[in-house]
Amino acid sequence: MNSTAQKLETSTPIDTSCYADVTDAIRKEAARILADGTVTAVVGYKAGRRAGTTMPAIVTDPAEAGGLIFSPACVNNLALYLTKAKKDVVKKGRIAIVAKGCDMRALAGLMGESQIKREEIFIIGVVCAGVKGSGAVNSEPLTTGNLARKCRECTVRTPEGADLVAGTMPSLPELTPVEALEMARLEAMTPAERWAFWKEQFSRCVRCMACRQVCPFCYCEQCLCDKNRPQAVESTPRPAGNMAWHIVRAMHLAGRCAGCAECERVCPMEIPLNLLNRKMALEMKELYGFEAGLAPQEKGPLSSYKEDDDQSFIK
Amino acid sequence: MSKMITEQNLRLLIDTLVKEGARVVGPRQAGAMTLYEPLTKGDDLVLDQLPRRSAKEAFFPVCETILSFERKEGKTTVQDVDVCTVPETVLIGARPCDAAAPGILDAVFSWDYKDEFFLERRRRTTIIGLACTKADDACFCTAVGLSPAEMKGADLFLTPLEGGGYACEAPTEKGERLMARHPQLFDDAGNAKPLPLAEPAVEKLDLQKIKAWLDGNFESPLWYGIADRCAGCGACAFLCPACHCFDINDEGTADKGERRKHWDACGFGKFTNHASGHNPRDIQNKRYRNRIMHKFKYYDDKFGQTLCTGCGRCIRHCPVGIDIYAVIEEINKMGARDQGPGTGKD
Amino acid sequence: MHETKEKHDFEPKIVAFVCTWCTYAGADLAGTSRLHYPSNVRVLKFPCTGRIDPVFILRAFQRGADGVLVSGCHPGDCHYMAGNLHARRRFAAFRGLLDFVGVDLNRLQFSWVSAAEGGKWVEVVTDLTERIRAMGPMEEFKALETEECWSGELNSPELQEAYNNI
Amino acid sequence: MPTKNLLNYSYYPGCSLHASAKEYDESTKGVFRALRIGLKEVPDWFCCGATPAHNVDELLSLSLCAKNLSLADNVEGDLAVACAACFSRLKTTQHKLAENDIKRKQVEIAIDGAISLEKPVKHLLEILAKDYGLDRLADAVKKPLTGLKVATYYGCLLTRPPEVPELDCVEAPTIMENVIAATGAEPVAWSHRLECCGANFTLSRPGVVLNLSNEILASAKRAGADCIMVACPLCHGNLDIRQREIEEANGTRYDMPVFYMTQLLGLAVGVPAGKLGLESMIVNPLPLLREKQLL
Amino acid sequence: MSRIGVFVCHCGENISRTVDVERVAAEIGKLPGVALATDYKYMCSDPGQGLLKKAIAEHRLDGLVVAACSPRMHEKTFRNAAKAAGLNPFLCEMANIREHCSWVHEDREEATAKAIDIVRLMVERVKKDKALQPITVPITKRALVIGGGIAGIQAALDIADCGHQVLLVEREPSIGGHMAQLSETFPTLDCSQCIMTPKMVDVANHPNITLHTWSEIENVDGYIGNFQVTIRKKARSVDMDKCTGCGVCMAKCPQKKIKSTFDRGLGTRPAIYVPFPQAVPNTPVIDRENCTYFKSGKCGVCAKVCGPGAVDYDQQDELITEPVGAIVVATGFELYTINEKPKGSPIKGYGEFGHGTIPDVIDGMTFERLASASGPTGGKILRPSDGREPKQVVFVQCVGSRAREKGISYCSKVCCMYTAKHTMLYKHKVHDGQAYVFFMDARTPGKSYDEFWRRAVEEEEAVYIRGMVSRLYQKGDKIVVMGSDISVGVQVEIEADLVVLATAVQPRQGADALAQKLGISYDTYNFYSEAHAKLKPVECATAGIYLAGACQGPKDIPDTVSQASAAAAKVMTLFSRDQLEREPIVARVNERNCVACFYCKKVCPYGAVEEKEIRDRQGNLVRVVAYVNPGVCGGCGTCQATCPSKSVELEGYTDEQVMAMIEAL
Repeated sequence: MNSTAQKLETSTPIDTSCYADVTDAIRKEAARILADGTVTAVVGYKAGRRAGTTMPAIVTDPAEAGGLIFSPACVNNLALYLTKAKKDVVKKGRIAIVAKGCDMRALAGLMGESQIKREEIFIIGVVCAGVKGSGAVNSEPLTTGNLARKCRECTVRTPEGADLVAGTMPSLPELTPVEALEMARLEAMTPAERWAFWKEQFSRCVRCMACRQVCPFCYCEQCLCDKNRPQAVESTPRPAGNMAWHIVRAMHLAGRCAGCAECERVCPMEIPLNLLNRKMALEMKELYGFEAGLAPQEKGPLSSYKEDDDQSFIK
Repeated sequence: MSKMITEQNLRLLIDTLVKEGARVVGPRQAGAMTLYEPLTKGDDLVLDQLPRRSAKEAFFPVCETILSFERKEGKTTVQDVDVCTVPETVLIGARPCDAAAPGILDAVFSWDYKDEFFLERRRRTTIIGLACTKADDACFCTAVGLSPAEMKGADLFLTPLEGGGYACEAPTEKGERLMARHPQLFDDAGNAKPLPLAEPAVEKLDLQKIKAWLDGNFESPLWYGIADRCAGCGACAFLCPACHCFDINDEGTADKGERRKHWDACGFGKFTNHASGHNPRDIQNKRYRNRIMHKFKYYDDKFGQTLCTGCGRCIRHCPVGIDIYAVIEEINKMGARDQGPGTGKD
Repeated sequence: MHETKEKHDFEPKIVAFVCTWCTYAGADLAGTSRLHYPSNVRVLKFPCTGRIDPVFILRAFQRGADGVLVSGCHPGDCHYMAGNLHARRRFAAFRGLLDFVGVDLNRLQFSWVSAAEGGKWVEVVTDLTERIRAMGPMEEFKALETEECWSGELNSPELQEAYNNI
Repeated sequence: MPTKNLLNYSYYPGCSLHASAKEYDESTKGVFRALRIGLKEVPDWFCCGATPAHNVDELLSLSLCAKNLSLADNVEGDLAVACAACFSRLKTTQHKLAENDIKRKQVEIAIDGAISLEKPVKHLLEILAKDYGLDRLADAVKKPLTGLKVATYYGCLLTRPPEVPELDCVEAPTIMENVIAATGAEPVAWSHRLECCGANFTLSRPGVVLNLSNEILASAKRAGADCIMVACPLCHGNLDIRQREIEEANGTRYDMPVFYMTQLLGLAVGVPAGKLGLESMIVNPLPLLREKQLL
Repeated sequence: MSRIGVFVCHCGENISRTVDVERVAAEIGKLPGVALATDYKYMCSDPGQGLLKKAIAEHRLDGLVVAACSPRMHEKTFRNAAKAAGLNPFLCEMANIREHCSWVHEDREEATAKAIDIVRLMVERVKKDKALQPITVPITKRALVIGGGIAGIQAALDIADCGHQVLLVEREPSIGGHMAQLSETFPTLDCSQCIMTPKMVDVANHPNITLHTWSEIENVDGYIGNFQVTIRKKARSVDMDKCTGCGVCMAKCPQKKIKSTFDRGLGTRPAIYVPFPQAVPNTPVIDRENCTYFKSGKCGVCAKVCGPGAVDYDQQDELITEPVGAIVVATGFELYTINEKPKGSPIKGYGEFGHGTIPDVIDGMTFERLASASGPTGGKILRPSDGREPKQVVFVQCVGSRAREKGISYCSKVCCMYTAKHTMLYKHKVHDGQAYVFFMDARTPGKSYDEFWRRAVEEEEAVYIRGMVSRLYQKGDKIVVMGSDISVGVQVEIEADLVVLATAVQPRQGADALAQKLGISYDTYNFYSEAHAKLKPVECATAGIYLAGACQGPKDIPDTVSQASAAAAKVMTLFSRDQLEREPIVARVNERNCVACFYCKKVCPYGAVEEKEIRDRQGNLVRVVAYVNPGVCGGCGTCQATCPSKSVELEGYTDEQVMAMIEAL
């Protein structure tokens, strides 16, 4: 009903034949590792009631492995389900997780933050030609027009370091970046224009906290922003608190964010939150050569330093 | 005698009302979506899509100040917000699922405590409803007893006509008054046929059966696992036309500040967190159970109504694909099994 | 010998977050040396710049600061070895973020002022005060404090204006 | 034969190789042909500015090389350079322009076009030792130069300054030894591999050259070398052409043939002796080669 | 509601001249929670403090703000006064209205307004102050000294003489370190062994010193006052208790051609050996890599000839764990080699000096062995290649040191002096020889040092050439030294018989690994970092660990001994009390909220953060959280600023305290 997709002038279909192979491989592997006791649960995707939709699924019975799927609607970053935030969900024992390349960066980040141990999870990596973006119609096939913005600039379509990598990558039509252009547009603005832009965006925020709740890195059991002694960020959905909340959120994720863009995807108010994360990622890369990758890193850019770090901004 | 209003006059109506000093709230473009927002002119009105947030905020805003305090020279003064400043409002373009909700909420806001903020806005607001000619796969109003042509809650109801314009009906006096105020904008209805309405592709559910099942199944295994994947955000509640939980916070400094009422959601982990640290709804499944129970049982128990109008917003925008229709449909089936002859659990 | 004191239309509110070992001591030295500087700055003392959370800066702006100064030990002088170096990264990142949301970075100054640099303290504070005086009040965050998400209020200035224009 | 991808290079011979060092050019082409390595001369190339230009006008020297580099972009393959001086100038230009945006802009204005610094510039040694590979080179040897003791002479420019050529360790390179050892010849350990021969003082202050080059020849002789191998026309000029003069000035006798690297390689990989320009060498190498039964 | 007392000081006229103190008191008195606000001429005077104490009792004050000078001046004074009156001292804060206000502003109106603000902020802060108790840590009065060179020996003797137990751990079979290898020492030219060996014997005989040679540190746990150290006692193959040190085994060992490391490869030793005759302990060790028995299972001569039956081929490494309260790290240095360095190492070798292939190019320590009376040549200066006496010796300074292009930019500090010494020793032994020295600068600060250098130049006729050497090569039996003399601007070439390189002083191989075990920091060269370059030159940032000698940076013997004694003094200061008491400004973890991301641990400069397991009563692991050891925490608060969930708080600077001030801005 709401069609808000960023319609591009040309919309080329994307070869989605690999998704069926991936689905097959996930089902087989899930059944095997559940049956032989390698893992106690598999976190994957299954089809939703509405045609063309999917949802996260936690499968513990090998008989149910046949319900797992992989499709362009498998947007969620399932790494969320391995974090402390969802500790009531995950059963004890080793857990398998279906992970796209972008999701695997989050897994690597969580390993670097001592939240999960590599040996305690089983990664079913999937090759991914991309998932659907905001506003894509459930029934329409994946095209260059309805592809998620993050997928247009993906560098991890075939993840490395998984226990199993399912599927082979089809050749993709040429994809032009959208978010990068949006970044460039914002960066070219004057500070006052940027302030106006963000003010407008954040004024829509209702503090449903979906951005926080789906973020694999927002696993704090007591969010700073829920605290009231002291209250660092006003909890009411007003422009003042909203601005503070989004600044604090971006700052807390700086150097940690794995770039899955889930925050932006789930925002019911369609605030382009990933631009903030992306800005911080750019800063981290430019200043400290840090990039979120597929390998866990012992220290992040903001938990380490070098003697000769840039200090041109300091008098 | 039935009336109609042309597209042009509808927009002129808005202009006129605004000029008269009324607050006109209706779907308006906000970025890529529409939201119910105050309109400044008729052309602001965008009717081709269901606004992202429901119309409840015309009565129950995201956040509102209820009192302010200030300390000067060692003395603190408290100033209540005067509800009489609420302007006369016309809510225009509310779909049946949005138009029906405020009426459902009247009960809870005027029960043991009269919420004058809500009630005063209700008193001063005229709702112009609009029949639906489009539905998507998340819509399920028919499942919960409403329909694309349902006038419940509307003071004036518009039905789009073939060839443009809207048929107008005034189910309430308020609606009639509005029409009477600007008779020149309304024409007599000709024989233009209404556009075909959009029935969502769902089956009608037996809400009483669902309630009956809920009555006896607080500890059903259904609840365990149903919302494992729930991320615990408030998107469903905040988009819902009928969810009405709120929190109250004091903000400001020791010298000056305000007490504010703002939306809250039962999906939040801290929603039922006690000062002791104990949380009776300690896991997401229990929180989700409460959502279903509240909508289909508790509210019915107390006020005889169902707290869901089938707008489908929570389905469309759930980050993890939780589908309330699928849940109640399953409960409906179980309810039917439990009660059906010979299929009971004996 | 007293210069005639200039009166300014606008006296900014400036908050300084400083470490106790270097900058606070440097400011003390400015005092014992009887140097003079504008009185706009309010100093908050921390053990180390490493303790200073970006949230404090944000909150200071929200609470009406027109300018914020963060100052600590020069690299290599940190009493705790590396607190200032951690802070340096943290604030480099935070600056980038504030810039991106549209905060004019001229309102946010970072400096290294050692316990021996009373003169530098005076210079930093004076420069910042003068710069912000020239820039005028920091309206952005203050304006946010008084604004509401749409909540049915009709009296927002933008709306009023729009109404008047019909 | 291992089947590796065919190698193809663009080729910048430099002025000397079309004049005083024709035998270097001829033998280079011979060796590459024998090894089936493609070599295509850059059309329209001109002087790199050699040693004089950068001493007089840096912008001129950078522009000359930059233009040549952009011409080289028209030919496929990394740029192969034989002359140590050209190699040094081209690499230096790439290095300086990559580092300095202002100079880069100036040069762009001077040559009236965009400059491209991406094409790898490689000395023949690098191509043979690294791209082609020592093992393959050894396999390609048809006539091993067994028993020939070679003093490998690097001169100043091949490895210096350390941040520019990136050819090998600046103070203790081994690449020439490795290449000649692949042919079965025996590189001798000697002290003056990296000393300056006097270079283009050969014209302005020949006395300096007679002194410096004498040290080099003497050192090679001391180390028991039969011959010297060079990879630079300037070095060759000083050590070979001036050898008689040096001997006279110092009252000694060396009779030390000075080969271009590609001449010796050519012999080993089966390029006919007549195609290696042996006859244009001043110190006659034929007696030595006959003695070692290499002809 | 708080009951805060505010005392505004006139400081004579220092404050009241520009600040209207009465008005400040009056305005502050209106703030909620302020029970008393008053002003007084001199708060720090006895009557002033008396006023404060009296007010605490009379007004039942639960917080104090003294608006006066800088807390750096009188915070202690007023906190003590508060304490004396029964108020927790950490509930007393100072508002600095002198240095930060009255002294730096002229306008009375402005200054008064600012003073009110300053005091107001402090009142808000005090409202959130919590009573804090000083932290006490018990102390094990037993020290560990790592390294048995002169630094370790000195530190161990000093601590032991003070009556405390010392464990001295040495990696080699004998203590003595580099100093035992030296011939004579500058600037007095006294024999190194003559002054060193008595100290070594003192160590061996000291009742308070337990010596572990042929041992290495395996692991270090704990914190100041309470370390647990695991020491690996490597298998010696000789029972220390049985061995009498008679030396028969060494004499009879058929394997005699092993190059002696102690003699820098110039002499040889058997497979069962002591590194040098005066070794302490004088118990041999079997070099298993070179022992015929260990290689082939045949031989066993040493066991056969050993009277007491001390040789034990089956001995295994032994791990012992010892509690200690303080650690002195004195692991010393080693010399840079000019050899080709492994790929990836930032430090480069010297191809131009032949990468160590020319036999008569030696380093300074090798020259020491040549010059040593107990050395392989009996003190004669002879060339390693052919045993001839060199007539021309070239000494090259700053090899590796001060050579950024080789990867080391620091000065090794001792080379100027020892090279001058070498030229003298050489001249004393080879009267017709000539010494040349290539040098950049002669750096000879130190008592009698410059005089010593001048003697080498003026009396012993060493030729000093200011310039560097560009190349060394063998020419016949000579080494040609090509260099430049920049003072006259010519290139020089010397045909030398022997070249001695003053190579850079570097930390020991593995210094970084040991630092990681100890949890101390080190610089890019692996020299250990002191806590403060000027004011804490022997302390590590990690409390309870101290540095002595060249492991911290190049230094000569007098400096090393001084630092060792200083480190010992620090240990003794620590041991002078039964408990360590410190300000409670330390970080504390809220275990309920901690999500164990350990960012705090990553940024803590003190290694104070540990991982703590929380278990239920059945012993099941419930969760892992961070724990800040209050004995180790330095109180910088970097952890708190880094903690995403703010589950760690720095006492005295909690978010509540800080935010209270910001809210009151």
